[in-house]
Amino acid sequence: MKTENVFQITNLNLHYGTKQALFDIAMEIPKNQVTALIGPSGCGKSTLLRSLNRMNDLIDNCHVDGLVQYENDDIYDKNYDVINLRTRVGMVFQKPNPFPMSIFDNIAYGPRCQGVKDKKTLNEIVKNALVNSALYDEVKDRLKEAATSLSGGQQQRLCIARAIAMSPEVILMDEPTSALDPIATAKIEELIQELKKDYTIVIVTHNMQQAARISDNTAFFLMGELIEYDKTDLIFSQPSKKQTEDYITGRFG
Amino acid sequence: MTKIEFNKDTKFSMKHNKKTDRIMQNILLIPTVLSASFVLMILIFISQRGVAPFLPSEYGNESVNFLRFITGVTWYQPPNSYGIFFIVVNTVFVVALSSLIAVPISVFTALYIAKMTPKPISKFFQTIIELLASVPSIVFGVFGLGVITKVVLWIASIFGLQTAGGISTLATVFVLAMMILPTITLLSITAINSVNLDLEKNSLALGASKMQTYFKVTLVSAKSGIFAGIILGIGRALGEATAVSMVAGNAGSGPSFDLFSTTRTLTSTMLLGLKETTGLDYDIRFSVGMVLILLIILTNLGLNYLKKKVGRFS
Amino acid sequence: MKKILLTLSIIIVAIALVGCSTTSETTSATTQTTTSIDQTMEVTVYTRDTTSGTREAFFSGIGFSAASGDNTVLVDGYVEVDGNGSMISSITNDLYGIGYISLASLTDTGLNGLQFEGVVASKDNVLNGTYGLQRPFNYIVREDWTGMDTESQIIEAFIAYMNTVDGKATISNKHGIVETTVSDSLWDNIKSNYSVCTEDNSSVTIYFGGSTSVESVAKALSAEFTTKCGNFIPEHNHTGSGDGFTRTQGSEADGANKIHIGFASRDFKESEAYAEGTTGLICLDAVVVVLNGENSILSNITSEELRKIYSGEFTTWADLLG
Amino acid sequence: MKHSKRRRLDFLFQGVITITSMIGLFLLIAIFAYVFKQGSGLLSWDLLTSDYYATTYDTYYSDQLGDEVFEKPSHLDESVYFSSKWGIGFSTALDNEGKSYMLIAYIDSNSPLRILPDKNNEGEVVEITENQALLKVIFTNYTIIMSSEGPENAANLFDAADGIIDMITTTSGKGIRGSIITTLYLIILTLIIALPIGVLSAIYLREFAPKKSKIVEILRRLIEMLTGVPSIIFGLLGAAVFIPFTSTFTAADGGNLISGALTLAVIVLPVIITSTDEALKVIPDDFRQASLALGATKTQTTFKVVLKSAIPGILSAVLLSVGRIIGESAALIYAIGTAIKDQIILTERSTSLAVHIWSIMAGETPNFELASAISIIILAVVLVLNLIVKFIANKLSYESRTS
Repeated sequence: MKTENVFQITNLNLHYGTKQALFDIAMEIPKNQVTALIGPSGCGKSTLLRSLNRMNDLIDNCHVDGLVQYENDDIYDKNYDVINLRTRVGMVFQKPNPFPMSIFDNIAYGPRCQGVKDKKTLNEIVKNALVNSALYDEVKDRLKEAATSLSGGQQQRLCIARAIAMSPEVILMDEPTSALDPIATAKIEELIQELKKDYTIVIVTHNMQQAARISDNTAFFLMGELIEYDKTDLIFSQPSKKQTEDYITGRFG
Repeated sequence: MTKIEFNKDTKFSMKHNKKTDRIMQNILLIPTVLSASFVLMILIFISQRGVAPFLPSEYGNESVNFLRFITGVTWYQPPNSYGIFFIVVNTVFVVALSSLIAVPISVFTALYIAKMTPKPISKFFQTIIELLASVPSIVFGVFGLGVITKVVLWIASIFGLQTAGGISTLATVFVLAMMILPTITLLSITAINSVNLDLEKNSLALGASKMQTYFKVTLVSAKSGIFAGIILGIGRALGEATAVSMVAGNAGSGPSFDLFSTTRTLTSTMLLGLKETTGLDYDIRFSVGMVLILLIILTNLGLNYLKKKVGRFS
Repeated sequence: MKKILLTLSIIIVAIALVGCSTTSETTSATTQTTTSIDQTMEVTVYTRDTTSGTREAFFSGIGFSAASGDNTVLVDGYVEVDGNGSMISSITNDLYGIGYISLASLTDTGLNGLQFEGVVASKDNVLNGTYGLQRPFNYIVREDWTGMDTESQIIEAFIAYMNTVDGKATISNKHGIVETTVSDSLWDNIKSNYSVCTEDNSSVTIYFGGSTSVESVAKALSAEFTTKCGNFIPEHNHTGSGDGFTRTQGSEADGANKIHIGFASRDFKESEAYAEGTTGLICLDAVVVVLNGENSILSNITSEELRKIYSGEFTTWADLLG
Repeated sequence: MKHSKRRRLDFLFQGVITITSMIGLFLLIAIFAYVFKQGSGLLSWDLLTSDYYATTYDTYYSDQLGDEVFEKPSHLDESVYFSSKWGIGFSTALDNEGKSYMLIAYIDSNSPLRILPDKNNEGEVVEITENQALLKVIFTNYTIIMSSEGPENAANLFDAADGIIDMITTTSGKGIRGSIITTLYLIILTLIIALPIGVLSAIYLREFAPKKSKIVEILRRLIEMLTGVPSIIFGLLGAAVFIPFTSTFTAADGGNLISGALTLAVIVLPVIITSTDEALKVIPDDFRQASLALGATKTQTTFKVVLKSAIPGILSAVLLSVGRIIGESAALIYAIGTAIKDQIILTERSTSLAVHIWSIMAGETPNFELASAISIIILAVVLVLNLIVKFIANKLSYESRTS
């Protein structure tokens, strides 16, 4: 079966000021699969993730060379609409970061920013997002309460719901479980498995077991270079590169 | 799992999105430029009014001789012998004396609050100082006129000296010292708190006593920050108006260094005898204001230069 | 630690108590002192500012007219105060001070008011001309009333009121020296001549200004006259006799500080060229030389002594007492 | 030996420092003690709600007087002189400036003087009550009694008279209602002007300004310089710019509340900008990123998420500004003037509470009691505001530490 790619990255070089953070990255991200980016701290995996929805724009002296195509469009083209890109490529961050508003308003935030005002539609969107993020039963009676009153795991699922509410095509996850306890982590992982039916997911993780458990493809980064990228089971069972083997067997990192 | 799609592009086209941000950026530039323009406005409009008294085109033969203005040692209304030299000298004298009183007290207080007392007491004292900092000038004025002048009167009577009801240089100095004390103290506390604790520990380990450490290590390391506080305090003292003019008196000539005689500062000159009039006696206050601004700028430059020299080891 | 805390709080309380007691002690210090006067002390000379009518009356009264408009001829270290009230409070606080105030404000001040050339400052002595330091309280109104019809009518009525039995009673109540004659009428008998007073003037503001010495008289008059004349709003801003002219007919007549009626506690000067029929006499007043209430070293003073004090020939109290 | 000397020296220093550090506390207590001692006697609801200028009543009595003889009530002491014919008693009282005047110390409930016709408004009546001052009475026998002639004379003349042509009484006055209203007006106007400008400037500088722009750096510096300008200089700005400005565009003629509010707005601007900026600074970047990642524009992010989180900071700014406005005196003396008013009109002069103090202290005989009473109010408000700000700041720093 031929897989369709949502992202096509070619010759991507990224500098923070004079410091180069990514070297000649080339990879494709297949649709409706979970792609995990692994590697030691500072290897550039988060940087790569953020260059997929151009969150790196926010960093002052970040400079990008090369080509990142989303559905065949160069997202770094100067006429490319970033805002639109971000509505289609959602993101979940390392630390749960619900806005200081109610649960409902948090989820409705994105659609509202897009000009959705109709109460009924919003209700529907919020409910659907909560159901899809497996949070609905827990919060359905307290939608008006502050989002910060939720537990850490719930907050993270809320952030996922918030991303889902935009009905994106891709969801980028930057170590979404690193701030959570094992039970909450398990719930999120379960959720990711559910979500991949409808969404393409790119996840940065520190936790190799997690990558092994949930991802279809895994990319291993070291010092800003893409060392190896393949089906997850292949990476973990018979890595082709020595560094990859060293890393996943825990010899460094 | 259902996916609810909504149209993301109808209302907010790509151009629109970029435009809103750029428009907003430009809109927000307006209040910012406005906020920043007030300093320039002050300089321009006050100079404009302040120069008028010297122009024969404005005041004909009543116009003030500029040279006399800056060198003069009398300040009388008519005949307009407005001379600001002695007022500047008196102002500097009064401010210098008040900082001489306020600085040691402030630094000691800061040391006490930051180092020498347990947390609850230190918090309590810091709050007290903060409250003192927020007491409005006019209240200091009432207190100054009601109490400080009487204290000065009492001091004068001890030494058998004369004073015009306590309204005097000394009263002005006391009131100013009271007013700048909290400013200097609060900044000194910050400065002392930011001194690396390791330095103190090292000093103690070398056998220095706590007091020696505080004076030789802590204060020395914090001197740059303390100096910043002093600069701020002196700035405040120079510009303080209401309370000062209530206790300064209205000396018509000078300079006078007699603590128990009346004095005249730049700010008291601007407020005293203000009769809500237009005309020369009103406009000349703008000239005094110009001199005050100049004095504050010069003092700041001078003190900052000094601060750089003092702080070159830290 | 507890001991330190305890000591601390005791110190604080002690300081606070001492502080409070000194506060209360010192506030009444001036009234408690029974200090005898040390004659080697200098005389602190107080004067009003040069726009003051009291100053004019004082210096011309003692034959030192050069000083009425010029501070440079005065003794070094004189203190200039900018109102009758501040003169009173200054002398009240200064055991060795000498100054001059309006007789109208002497009562209740506790100051030692001196005889001048052996004559007591009193109503009778002023009216019969024996008291030398006297001066007139005058009013001056605008010449140009363009666009101020109601205001001009109210002022006209106000001036008439000042000459009624009612008005004169008020003036003399505020220690203005005024002679009532049989020809004076009651306001009630003449008020029909002033139809403006039957209207509602509560939206009209009448601006009063000029001499601070006349202020208390003017305020008393306006306060009761407003109820008799349609409740106009009297606004007083008294800044000195000079401004009485300047703000009605002089340079500020049309400026932001314009007034409808001004007062002067002296005769108008030649430089104050007023239009005919715009001024008049309200009452007379005496200027009294005052010392601190505790200072009873003198009860009489002569114009020569005053000249010498104000010019700096006498500097100490011993000089003055000879 | 040397050691013990050092210890003694240490102890001495410790003592000196401890004692000097009490000075701040001592001063605060002394200020409070003084203003309370002087002013608390005057502080009353009446002071806050009554006019500064006394209201004057002008009445007469032309009816036939009845034969009733009134008894002097036993609770009145000898200082009250009583007219048994009219049922009214007078005494001498001192006003706030220490001047004596004649007080209506007692009026019988059946006294013919209780309700009198208003002389100048037909059909209306004036109620004569205790605590009014008697200014002047002209009796039908043409005798006149003035307030300075003493209560004994007054009682005698009343007893001798059969009717009254003219009687003028006044309420006590010296209330500060007008100045309280002015202060409130100034607070509201100033905040309306300064708050949007300040908050938007802070937003621009922290969220929108291009980084490393020279011009932005200059703007920032200029705004910082505003903090160091003494308030009297702002007063000059008000007199030189805002008074002419308001005179051109409004009915104002000279200093007025709007020119005052504009001046105050410039004064509190740096307070608002700094405080808002501080609040924006501590908002975690997470919020901004999360919002942007959801496809919100920067504008939406700023106004929907960032600003919301900055509200406590802005609130502190508002409270600090209110404190500053209430305490400000020097600038307002120039920008509005010092005329105490009862009728507050935006385009005219009047005094805030602080300038009210200045007016009564610098103008005529200083009135320490009233000045202290107003000082108590100002101090109370300012100190409470500052404590609230401190509380908010503590809470914020606590929250940012725990989250």
